[in-house]
Amino acid sequence: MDMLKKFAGSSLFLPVVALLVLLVFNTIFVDGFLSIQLTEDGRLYGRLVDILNRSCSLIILALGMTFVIATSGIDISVGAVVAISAAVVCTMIGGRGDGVAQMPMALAVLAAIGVGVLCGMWNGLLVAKFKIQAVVATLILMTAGRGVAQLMTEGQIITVYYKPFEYIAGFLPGMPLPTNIFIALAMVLLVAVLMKKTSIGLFVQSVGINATAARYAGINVTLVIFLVYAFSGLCAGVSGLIESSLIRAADANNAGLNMEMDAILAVALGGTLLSGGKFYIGGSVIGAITIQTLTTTMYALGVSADQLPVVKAIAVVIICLIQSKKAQEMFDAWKARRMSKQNGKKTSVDGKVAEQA
Amino acid sequence: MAQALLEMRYIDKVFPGVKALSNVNFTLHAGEIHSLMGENGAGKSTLVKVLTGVYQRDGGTIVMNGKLISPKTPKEAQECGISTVYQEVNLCSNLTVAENIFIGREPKKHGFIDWKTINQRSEQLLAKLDVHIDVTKTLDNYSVALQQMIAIARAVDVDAKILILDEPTSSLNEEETKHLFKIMRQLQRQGMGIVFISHFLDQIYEICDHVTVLRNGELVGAYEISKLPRLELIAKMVGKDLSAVKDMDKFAEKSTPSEEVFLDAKDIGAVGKLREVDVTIHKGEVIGFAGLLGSGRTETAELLFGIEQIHKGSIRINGKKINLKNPMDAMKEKIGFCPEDRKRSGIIGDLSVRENIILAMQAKDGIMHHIPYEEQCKIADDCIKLLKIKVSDREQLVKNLSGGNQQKVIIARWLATQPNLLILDEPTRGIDVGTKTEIQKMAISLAKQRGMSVVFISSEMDEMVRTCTKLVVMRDRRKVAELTGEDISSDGVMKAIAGGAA
Amino acid sequence: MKNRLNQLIASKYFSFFVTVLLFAILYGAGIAMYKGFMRPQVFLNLFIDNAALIIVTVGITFTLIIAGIDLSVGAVLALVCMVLAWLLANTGLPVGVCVLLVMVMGTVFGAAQGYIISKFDLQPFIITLAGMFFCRGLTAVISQDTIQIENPTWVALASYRVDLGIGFVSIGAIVALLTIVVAAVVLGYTKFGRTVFAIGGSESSSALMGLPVFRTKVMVYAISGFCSSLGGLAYSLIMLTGYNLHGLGMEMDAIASSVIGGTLLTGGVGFIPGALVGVLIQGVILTFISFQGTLSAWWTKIVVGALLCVFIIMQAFITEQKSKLSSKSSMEDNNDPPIQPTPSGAES
Amino acid sequence: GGEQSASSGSGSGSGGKQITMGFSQIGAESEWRTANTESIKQAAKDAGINLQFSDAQQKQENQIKAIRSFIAQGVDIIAFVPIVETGWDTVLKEAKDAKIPVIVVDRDVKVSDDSLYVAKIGTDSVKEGNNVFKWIDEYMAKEKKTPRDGGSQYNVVVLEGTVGSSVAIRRQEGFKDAMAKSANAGKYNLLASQTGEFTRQKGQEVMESFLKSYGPKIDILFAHNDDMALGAIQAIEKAGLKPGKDITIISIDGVKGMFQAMIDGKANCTVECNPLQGPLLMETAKKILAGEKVEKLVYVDEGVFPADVAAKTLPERKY
Ligand SMILES: Nc1ncnc2c1ncn2[C@@H]1O[C@H](COP(=O)(O)OP(=O)(O)OP(=O)(O)O)[C@@H](O)[C@H]1O
Ligand SMILES: Nc1ncnc2c1ncn2[C@@H]1O[C@H](COP(=O)(O)OP(=O)(O)OP(=O)(O)O)[C@@H](O)[C@H]1O
Ligand SMILES: [Mg+2]
Ligand SMILES: [Mg+2]
Repeated sequence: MDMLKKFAGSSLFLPVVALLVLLVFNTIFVDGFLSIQLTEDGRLYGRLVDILNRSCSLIILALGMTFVIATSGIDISVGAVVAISAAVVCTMIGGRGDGVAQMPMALAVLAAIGVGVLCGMWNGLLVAKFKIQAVVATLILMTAGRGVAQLMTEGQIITVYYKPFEYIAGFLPGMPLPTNIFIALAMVLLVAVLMKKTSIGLFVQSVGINATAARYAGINVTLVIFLVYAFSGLCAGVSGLIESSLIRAADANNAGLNMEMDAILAVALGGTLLSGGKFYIGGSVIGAITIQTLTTTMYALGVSADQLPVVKAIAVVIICLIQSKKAQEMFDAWKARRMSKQNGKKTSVDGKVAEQA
Repeated sequence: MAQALLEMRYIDKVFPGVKALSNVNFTLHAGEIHSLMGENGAGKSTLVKVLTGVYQRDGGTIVMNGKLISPKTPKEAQECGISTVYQEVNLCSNLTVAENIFIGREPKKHGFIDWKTINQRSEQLLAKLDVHIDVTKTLDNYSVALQQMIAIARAVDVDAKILILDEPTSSLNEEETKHLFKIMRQLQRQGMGIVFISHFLDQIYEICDHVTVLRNGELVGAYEISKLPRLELIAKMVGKDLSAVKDMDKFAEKSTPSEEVFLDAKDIGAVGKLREVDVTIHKGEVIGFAGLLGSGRTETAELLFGIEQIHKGSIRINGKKINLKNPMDAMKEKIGFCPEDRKRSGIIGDLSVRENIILAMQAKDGIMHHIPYEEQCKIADDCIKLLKIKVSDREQLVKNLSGGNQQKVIIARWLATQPNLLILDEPTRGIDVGTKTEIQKMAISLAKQRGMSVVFISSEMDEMVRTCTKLVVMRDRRKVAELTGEDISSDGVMKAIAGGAA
Repeated sequence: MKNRLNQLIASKYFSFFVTVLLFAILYGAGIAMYKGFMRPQVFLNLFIDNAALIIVTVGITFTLIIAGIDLSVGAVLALVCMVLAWLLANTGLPVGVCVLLVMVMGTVFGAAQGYIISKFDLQPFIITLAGMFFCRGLTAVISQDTIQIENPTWVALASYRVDLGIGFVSIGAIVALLTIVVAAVVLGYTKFGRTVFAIGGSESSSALMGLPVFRTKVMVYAISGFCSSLGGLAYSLIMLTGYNLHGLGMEMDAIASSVIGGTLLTGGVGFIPGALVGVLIQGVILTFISFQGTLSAWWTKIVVGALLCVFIIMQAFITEQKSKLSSKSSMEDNNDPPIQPTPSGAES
Repeated sequence: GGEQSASSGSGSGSGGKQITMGFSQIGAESEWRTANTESIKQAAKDAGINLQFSDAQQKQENQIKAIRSFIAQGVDIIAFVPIVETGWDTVLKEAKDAKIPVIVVDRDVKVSDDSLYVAKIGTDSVKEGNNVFKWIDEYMAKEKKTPRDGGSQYNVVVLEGTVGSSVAIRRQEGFKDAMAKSANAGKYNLLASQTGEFTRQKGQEVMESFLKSYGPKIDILFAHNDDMALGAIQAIEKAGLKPGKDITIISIDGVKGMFQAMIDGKANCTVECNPLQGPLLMETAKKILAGEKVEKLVYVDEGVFPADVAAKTLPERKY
């Protein structure tokens, strides 16, 4: 009971409730939504696994985005960076039909992540050092990034036939869940440990709430902002690996398309204010899963992809309203008013007593 | 007695974890200047904000001119005829000075805003307060003090029945205060009711007719000022008996600085900020920077803390030449700095008291050397106890503390880093009498007991004279004199400033 | 001379001048490099092609000034195009009525967003993002296919050309320029406009100063909705169709234009003519590329990004220099401090 | 550089005046499109035509801007791949007023007045859809496949292209038409049809959802393009089924990747949609400018490539 109360007061409560509502809805309206089977080769198979599998790259992006937003910035280039990272790994491994890798996969993977970090550092440089507004600074890479990815793939979709490449977002032999779920988990845990064992959280929040005061307290604001964007780039790099492994190809045009918006949405649904300051990693993760669940639901219900946004919009507004403090206050006030109407007489008597005293 | 202009009865206001006001009564008559007194966090600002609809009260009634009113927003309060200057300057820094004075009630010509009139009238209005500045520049070009004056200009120009001034004089100098008082008296004669909040007893006794004292959100009583001796007023505010209060003012001996030099700044200057200053700070010394507003005291302090970089001159610490590129460099040399503008460069509003206190310490330790939670709590609790910070618990958000308590949190932040040199820029601004003496005593005892050097910047000559062993007098962004020992007196400082002017 | 320069630097229109200057440089480079770039029609085409974007940018600038944002503009524009096309195709209503209907629809939608944002204190980014999803989806619900407008009045309006002697412009372009003028006047010379800036400077201070914050915020989003629908009409005059994918990503173009023109996303600062130049700069970059004529798809993206980058960094650099210069000059001015009350003590 | 500009007067070409063609491409959204672009660029070079290429980044707006800019530059002829069918009246009228002939490439336009363009070169999407069904019908009969759910009908799922795009509409139309007209119409049941937006990601995601909903029932997958089919194949494998065997897979385009999949036995057929339209375009352009009469509608050649010819054909494929 006590635990429950504690949970109800925690920042995770509302995002979790929103997700649960969605899951309950699915269980009712989508046949076999909860069913999970074990296939012959020991893999779990079912819609829930799909949702987790597909939300991984979004979760990872949302991790990076959370820090960026906490410093009251924003990174709209992540989608393009995903495309670049995907292009790097696929061109390096190569699209040879005989399934042989052109370069060692480990090298390709490292290069892809490295390029992601570089992109992040570039954004960080513009925002932290040149003091360019975050939207504009990251707009540059958002515009040019996809072009860079296409340049690398020369406009082709490079399909990788090298078997181990599939493992990144597929099943390692004998594993019940796809690898990317473990990757996402590892990243989340890493961040959780960093939050617990270092003062990153305190520094990032201070910078986001009041950068001037943070500087006066000795925090290297420029460095914090720079690192935050670099980390966001790293996350985008990892996401790019997963996205490309999912389709075993680099599709420079569509990899990570519009993912920046989803990542921002995930962060916001998780309870972090876009104006910066307090942030909630757990909330962002749940927000990302919520978004993917919503998408999967729509596919399952056969809602056409271009009409899907209507439902998404309504869901988002409802989730926001549930989470809004102001709306809660108004609801409480309304309840109080109804209560007082019911025992209206009593209050007015009290009022009179007060007047006379 | 004639009907009261304003009557607030049984006002209650509860914040999560704090009962900010309980059953407070307040009566204001037309043509009266009425003071609200109380320690930091007593609930003065809250009472004002309840009246002007910023906060919704949890109980009680407000009667104005015999009519029940219940303003839900500041706008409604204004429409009722209540004009307010809030404690923290609440203007828009992106608008010009003139616009800040006239926004919401702009004069028009042919249906469009008449900028010429606005600028002219603003200049006239400010001239009455003896402020002569370029009103077409944006507000952020001016210091807190000037912003305060601008806010006052706006409030007095509004055609209102009640004028509320919440600590308007906290950053004003004597001259400016005089101008303000002149205007207040004028308005009083016109039959306006004025609520005046201040921690300066002199000012209260000079201008007010009545005083209402609050303590811990409760009403202590309302008194006629002429019948209430100072010490009694203080006793009522702090809730102790008279004898205890008398002890409070007994001042400690000044510190005796050692011969050892901690910091030696030679001819330092920065383009656009400071012309030329040199200071020597000894260990265990309380040194004051005196001067008028805008004389460059803050800038000097900022150069010593590495916020701005020097373009000429040199700084030596413990004999070693040091290049201060950022605050961290200064912190490594064990320097701490409480900035004067606490809202902008002091507090991190959305963080808790605990986090605000350990922030500098953590920054110094580095990101990887996380101070364990338990230790953080201990440090925070110690500081809260030491400085008597009034909080509901250490996890309360700093932005919800009263102004004075926010100031204490920032001092605590730097004390926690155990500096060798602590720079306090206007640390007593907006602080109640009791606490003010506590802070002065603290500065002295830090110097005496821990051998710490303290730079004390304040616009109140008295407290500088009382606490400092050396005064650096500045004018026009350069040092004009240095006073020690017997020379330290209000007169001495004034002469030094005037001498510099001649 | 030096004084003049200082004055210019200190002026609040400085960043606008910088933007205009950079635009001129870009245009000059075009003229130097490509024959035909000099034709006046190339310049006028900037207005014809970008009429809708100009109008939408004006609307979004209002929301940016109050430190908000409106991501729904592109989608509202698409919805307006679609509804207009649908109404013209499926009802016998006269053009005027249809136009009025869609304008009201867009404005009301904007106001509704503003109401939700202000009333429940929600983040404008999220609510307008939801608004964007909503309108896009709704457009698809009306028709997944394009609907062509065949109404003769509308078609005639679309092909009407206003001859300026040196070339021609479309009706949309003229409406766009009018919008710019009206918006600039509203922001500069009306109570409402100034309140918008005040809210951007500090919402809480504005409330404490007794300004109508709630009403103004709702109105700002309504204006953004209004501009999106007006932009939709201009767009419809160019496209003569309703289509789900019209104006895709336009919100980003509009935000970028506005910011390049000197608007701060942190609110409180914005300049309508600057926003216009912001649009023109993006337009001229595209013209550049189409005159260049050999870039492949990806190089186009990279070059647009690179030009944007050069531009933005240059702007940042110049603004930085400005703040340095102005602080220096203020020190020089202060040789004789403007006010120096004689301290009372000195007289005695 | 002077060579980029319309060098109408300078006459640098071999046969007197060099032709300048303004060409507006949609973007580079797929390999197919890239091949299309390459073909046109190459053909222009071969034909000695100066090509002003402009990429619209998937926006009709940008295409209209480009065409307007071509007019301002004074090119000799304009060709463009219309991203959507409608909305071209105004700008094409401007071209006509400037007396610049226009060729529509690859996709259709709907305009009020057919004289706004001189010729259309392209592929016949309806026919492609037709061919898809015809091949399925033959194949099912030939292989004597039985419905997997044991019923009497083959269950078909369709991955559609981008909603509202003329290609997607026509291919679906051609497919359904052929089915309705066929004598065997009763044997097929259209189980589900959803858009995969012509991309691998979406194709895969939607197929996953199909499999969860109708897993054991699906017999045939028709994807509006190869990329979606390639995405779907992976989803099918993940579900433990054998693509190409358990589920018969056919799609349109004929990109190399699809041939590879057929060689691996994971797909069954691809109906070609020929992107190599450059030579025909240049030829037509020259004729028009020389004042010759040309056909209003010209289609490029297209074939059907089942799995058994895949290995032989792959080396010849250009895209
Ligand atoms: N928004 C808020 N939320 C929670 N607590 C608050 C809030 N505002 C004020 N308080 C609390 O209410 C009490 C009274 O604060 P108030 O600002 O009225 O003090 P004050 O008398 O004006 O003090 P000072 O002289 O320092 O300005 C304090 O304990 C403060 O922490
Ligand atoms: N009375 C005044 N008239 C015009 N400008 C002023 C006035 N007072 C201050 N300023 C200007 O405001 C700016 C900051 O003022 P502020 O009082 O903070 O300066 P300061 O040097 O930090 O002062 P202090 O010595 O009081 O700490 C300075 O640039 C100064 O020129
Ligand atoms: Mg107060
Ligand atoms: Mg100062």
